[in-house]
Amino acid sequence: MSNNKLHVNRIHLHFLLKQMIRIRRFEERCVTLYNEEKIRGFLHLYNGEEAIAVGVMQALTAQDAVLATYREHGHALARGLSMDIVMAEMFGKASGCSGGRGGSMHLFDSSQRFYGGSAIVAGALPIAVGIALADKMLQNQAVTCCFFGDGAVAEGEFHESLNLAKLWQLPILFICENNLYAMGTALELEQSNQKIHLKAASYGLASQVIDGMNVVDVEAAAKLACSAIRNGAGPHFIECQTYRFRGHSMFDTQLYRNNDEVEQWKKKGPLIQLTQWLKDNHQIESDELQAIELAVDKEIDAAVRSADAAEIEPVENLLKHVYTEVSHG
Amino acid sequence: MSNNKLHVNRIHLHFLLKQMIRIRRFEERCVTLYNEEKIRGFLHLYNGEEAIAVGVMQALTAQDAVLATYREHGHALARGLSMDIVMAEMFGKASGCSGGRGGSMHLFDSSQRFYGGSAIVAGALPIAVGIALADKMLQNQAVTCCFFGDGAVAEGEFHESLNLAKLWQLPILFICENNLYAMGTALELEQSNQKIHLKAASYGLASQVIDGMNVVDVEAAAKLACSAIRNGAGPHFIECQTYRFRGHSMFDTQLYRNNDEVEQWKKKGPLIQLTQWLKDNHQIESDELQAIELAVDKEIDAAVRSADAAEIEPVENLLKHVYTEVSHG
Amino acid sequence: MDKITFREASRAGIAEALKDDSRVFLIGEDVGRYGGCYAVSKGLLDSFGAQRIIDAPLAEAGFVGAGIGAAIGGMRPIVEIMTVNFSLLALDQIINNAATLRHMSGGQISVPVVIRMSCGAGKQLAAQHSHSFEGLYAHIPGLKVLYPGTIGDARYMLKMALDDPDPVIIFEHVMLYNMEAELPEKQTIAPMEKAVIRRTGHDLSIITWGGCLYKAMDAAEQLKTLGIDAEVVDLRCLRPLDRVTILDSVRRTHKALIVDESWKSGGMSAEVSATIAELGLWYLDAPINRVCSAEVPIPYAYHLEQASLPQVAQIIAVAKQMMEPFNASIRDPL
Amino acid sequence: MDKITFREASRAGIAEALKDDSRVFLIGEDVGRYGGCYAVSKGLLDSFGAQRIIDAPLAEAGFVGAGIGAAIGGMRPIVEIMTVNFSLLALDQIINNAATLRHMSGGQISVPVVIRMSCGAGKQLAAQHSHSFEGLYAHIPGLKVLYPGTIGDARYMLKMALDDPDPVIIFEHVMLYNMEAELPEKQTIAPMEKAVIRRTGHDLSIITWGGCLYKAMDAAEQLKTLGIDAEVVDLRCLRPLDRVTILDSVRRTHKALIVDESWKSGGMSAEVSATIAELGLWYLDAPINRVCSAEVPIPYAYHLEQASLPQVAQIIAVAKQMMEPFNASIRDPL
Ligand SMILES: Cc1ncc(C[n+]2csc(CCOP(=O)(O)OP(=O)(O)O)c2C)c(N)n1
Ligand SMILES: Cc1ncc(C[n+]2csc(CCOP(=O)(O)OP(=O)(O)O)c2C)c(N)n1
Ligand SMILES: [Mg+2]
Ligand SMILES: [Mg+2]
Repeated sequence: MSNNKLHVNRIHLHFLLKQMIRIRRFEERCVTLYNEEKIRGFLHLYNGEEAIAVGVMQALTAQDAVLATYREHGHALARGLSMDIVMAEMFGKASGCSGGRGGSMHLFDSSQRFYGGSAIVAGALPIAVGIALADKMLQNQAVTCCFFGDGAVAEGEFHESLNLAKLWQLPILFICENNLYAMGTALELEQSNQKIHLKAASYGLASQVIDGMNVVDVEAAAKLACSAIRNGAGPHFIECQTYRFRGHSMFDTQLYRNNDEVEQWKKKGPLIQLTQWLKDNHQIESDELQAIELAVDKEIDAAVRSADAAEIEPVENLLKHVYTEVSHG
Repeated sequence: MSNNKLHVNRIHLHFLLKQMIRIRRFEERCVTLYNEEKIRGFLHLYNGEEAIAVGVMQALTAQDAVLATYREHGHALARGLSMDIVMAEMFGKASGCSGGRGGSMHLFDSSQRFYGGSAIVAGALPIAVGIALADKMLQNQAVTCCFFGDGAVAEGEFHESLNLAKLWQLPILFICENNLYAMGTALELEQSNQKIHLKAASYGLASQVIDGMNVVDVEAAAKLACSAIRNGAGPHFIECQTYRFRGHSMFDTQLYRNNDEVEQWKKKGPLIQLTQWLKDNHQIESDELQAIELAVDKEIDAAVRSADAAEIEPVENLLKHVYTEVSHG
Repeated sequence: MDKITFREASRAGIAEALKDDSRVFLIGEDVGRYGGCYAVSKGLLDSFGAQRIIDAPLAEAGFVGAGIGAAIGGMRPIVEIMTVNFSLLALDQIINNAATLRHMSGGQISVPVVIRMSCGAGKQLAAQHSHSFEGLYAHIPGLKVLYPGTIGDARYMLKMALDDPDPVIIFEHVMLYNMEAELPEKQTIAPMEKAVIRRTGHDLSIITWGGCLYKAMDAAEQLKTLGIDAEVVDLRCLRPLDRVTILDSVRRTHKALIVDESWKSGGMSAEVSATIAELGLWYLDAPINRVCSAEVPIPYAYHLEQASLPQVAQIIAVAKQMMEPFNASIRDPL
Repeated sequence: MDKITFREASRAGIAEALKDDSRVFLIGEDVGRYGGCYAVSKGLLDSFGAQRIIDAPLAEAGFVGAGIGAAIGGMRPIVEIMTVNFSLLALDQIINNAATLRHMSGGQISVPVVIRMSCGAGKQLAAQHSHSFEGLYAHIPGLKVLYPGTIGDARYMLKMALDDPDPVIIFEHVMLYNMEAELPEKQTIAPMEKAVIRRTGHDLSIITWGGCLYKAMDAAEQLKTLGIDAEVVDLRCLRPLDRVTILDSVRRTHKALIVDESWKSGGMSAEVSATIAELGLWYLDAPINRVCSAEVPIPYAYHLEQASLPQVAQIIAVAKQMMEPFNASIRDPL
């Protein structure tokens, strides 16, 4: 499967597969729940891109910080947020990971240093720079990992953040999920230079492009980058080439791409790729795969049930959390 | 003097020298006038950088558009705005090129397609992109030339503009006046990668770095770039290496650099360089030089006199030019 | 006559402008191939081609500034910022350039750009996607600010904006796009800078605009059944503000209730109130009231989101209160 | 006791914070080697070193966002935006991130960042360098907005802001930096969210803050000689707004005159007026008046700039008018 093999073993590969299946099936259930109007707002799904969040998270420790976009269910789950609190959040319930105030685009869990969930394209990058700056100043041995899309690269905030990160030699891992489209706008209409990793290199960052459909490659690249960062090598940039299998959000008629293209990419999908390799190499039995799928479905069912049953935040608390409740002065 | 010689002749070189002397002496007079409180607000002088505006303007036609920064007296004069209207503007008079409303940082002359005079660092770049876009759409054979400093390169608006310019293959000439400082912040504290022209190249722009102290080099590079642009080659980028001989503005104690550095650069100054070459090659007589200086001083004196005598805008007109005076609807 | 939606009305206005004037083009994120984030521009790429319907990269300062520059250069750009939330990234260009260039240049430079943006809450999009910033824009000299709240205005205000030589901002509330009504005749549409009384009444003036207009109309309808005859003033244009129409209405009704989807503190509602307190104080028989959004970043959960926004029931409740003789009395400061 | 300038007071506040708390650092354009655009931070680099006095590149969204992130990460950054004019480039970070993260995360994330910026007009810096946007910031739930107008507040409010767990914006008017006065004792300084009556009076309340405070005090002094006893209320904190103190003053004086350097339409003055019209209408013996900047991008020429800004003479003239019995009558709408 990969030249860049780590000490991957059967158990770890099964774990990676399970993580990706968790995300894929979670997203599929979200579609149903959206159609049932249990989930509302904008809903952006991660189908096809699972290998990135799952692979990268393997390189991170509990001390590290993670920031993502509005397409962040996968990152939240891979980071370790329970399905229960993520699902409850999307149901708008008080037990949701953001108290029902954030929804699909704003999942948070500060206990896991999971800092969202940002719906302004490129808007989390400067924040990531700041978190890394704080960790550096406080001499925390932490990496800040920031995920964003190819579209974000055109934003001024991207430019400013990369410059600052390198200038200050901060411990950041930038992960660009290049899925070739920003909503309906293809990469070649977004970027005068479509080689995103080269653009990052122009700031002096260590930068590379990898197959974002191959979870082992992603894990390997992220681990190398993180260990360099931990050794003081400054920010790293990884462009992960990937594709989203579904529309941008639930409101996308996908006029801008043809089905052939989608089908071609689906064949290279991260779940298919890993499953096939495991099967070809006799590293997984059908019943093992079924067991994984069953466990995942149970987990999702339980999350849906608990979200359904959860309480909503009392309306009296509408103004809560705008400011910290303290007295001072 | 330069390997990049054009068909330069004596008359043209005298003309270039005179233009640079006009700017230098104009700026020196501004210092006096500022101290006399005839000129107010922020005053940013162009001493040391004259070769850039003068050299580049030689490549432009009346159809071309020009945008500059708050350090734009030189550009205005080199573009052809009369000293009278520029000086009157800085005196805050109604006859000023912006009706007294703009001041030193906001010189305009739409009859010369001189679109200011912008006091937000990098703020004129998107506008330049738009003017070039309009010219392209209207099939005007015009180049838009946009001047800005090394500090502007760190701004998001720089990044967005370069990408758009190349993506849309627009007729723009970007001139970066790299004088090594953004106010008191040295280039190495501004840019993780200090090779600005390489950064521009990362967007796919044709890009080069030149000696901004050598007016003939500047003219040559600008002419080549403009002819390429006029032939449809898309945006070009020229980084001109230069130095400002005075403080950032009139409020600068210059704690951030030492005098040695300033003196070193002064020796490479554009006026000294060209004058010396002309003398060494017997291309200028002392009386010719004197005649130029005399003419320039006369021009400046006249401008000061006329600005002094000019009327101020009646206060009743305070609200004029906020909106166009038309009736519609 | 057939009904059309607000979305279709907006689209027809854009199409007409593109047809009538070769200097007009539409630029914005996903206006072309995707068909527009809220489908307003759907189909226009097919009709007008990629030269005139331009998909911009994610670079709000860049392409909005480019629109401003193109206007200076002689074109008549319609710039679409996907939503007002992202317009913060372009605010420097809009305020420091579009709004000032004419003045700073002593009248030499015209910036005939039109910038459209969707805005408002109600779709559970949470704090970063639900802003109402029209008050912020209406604060800026050099800009004009329109906010159509009817099908007729959605259809015809764009043309007026394009005919204006100065920069015009147009807001379109996301909850209005599916609203349907018959399209009125063009001649019946008031000039863009005039407020319009959408419903006459003599008991109180409900002053509103854009996304809250239909709520005010609903409330007025229900108030009628309670014997309260509310007048509804639709501002339509927030800068310049048609103070005459506001004052004229309050002079007749003696009571002013302002309905505004932005946060109460320092929103557009404050300026309407201040106008009356300054120029029409003696008309008043009751304190001016404002029904606005709660002072909270808009939450995702449906019940919280709805609780944070102005609602018909609230308008009715406050209006009723205002009609009670002594209720004009002092309440506790918030 | 010796006098110190507003600039020195600000600097002393910053120095104290740096000394007392190792989590505090100052970041902004030219705060270090250059000594600060308005020399506020001059000398601090020498005392505290480049790790704590950080010269940022020209990247307002970037370094302001970085300050927000560093606050989330456990530091106590003081971010200096050179002037409010450039803060438009960072507004997305301030509004969409700093102001919302606590709420969007259901209370999990604190953003204890302090953002200082100079602001205001009077130095002939023209349209792009003379803004007063405090009203805009005061509109945003999740932010607190301070605007010191005295030496004491310049000296001590920063500490209160840093002690606050939420994002605080501090404005410093460029014309105040050279103002001199004796430094009051720390204990005499009111809590940051309280308005302070700087001068008591019973004829009318002049409500103002920041850059206009000394103008209001001047005017009150002169009005005294005309037999008019004006009270001057210094708001100090524009969000949350101390409505109680405003209303309390107007209840006693029955007249409210608001002085604000931002443009009149939709500025902070509007909210103050609306507060009174809503909650204190029956206190009023005259229409609420506002003396604000003219609705024009601030011009360069001295006489035009001065004509565009609120002036002492204007405050006096309007105050006098307000004291005349029937002048409370209706004037022409603007
Ligand atoms: C500043 C900003 N502009 C526009 C949008 C609307 N928008 C949301 S996602 C998106 C596309 C982003 O594409 P990309 O960065 O490639 O991420 P992807 O959705 O492909 O994962 C756009 C235009 C936004 N949320 N923020
Ligand atoms: C957006 C913005 N930020 C900050 C400033 C304040 N400022 C004015 S000029 C300047 C330095 C710009 O340096 P550079 O681009 O290198 O141009 P130079 O002055 O050297 O010609 C700064 C920080 C500004 N005008 N605009
Ligand atoms: Mg993408
Ligand atoms: Mg420079």
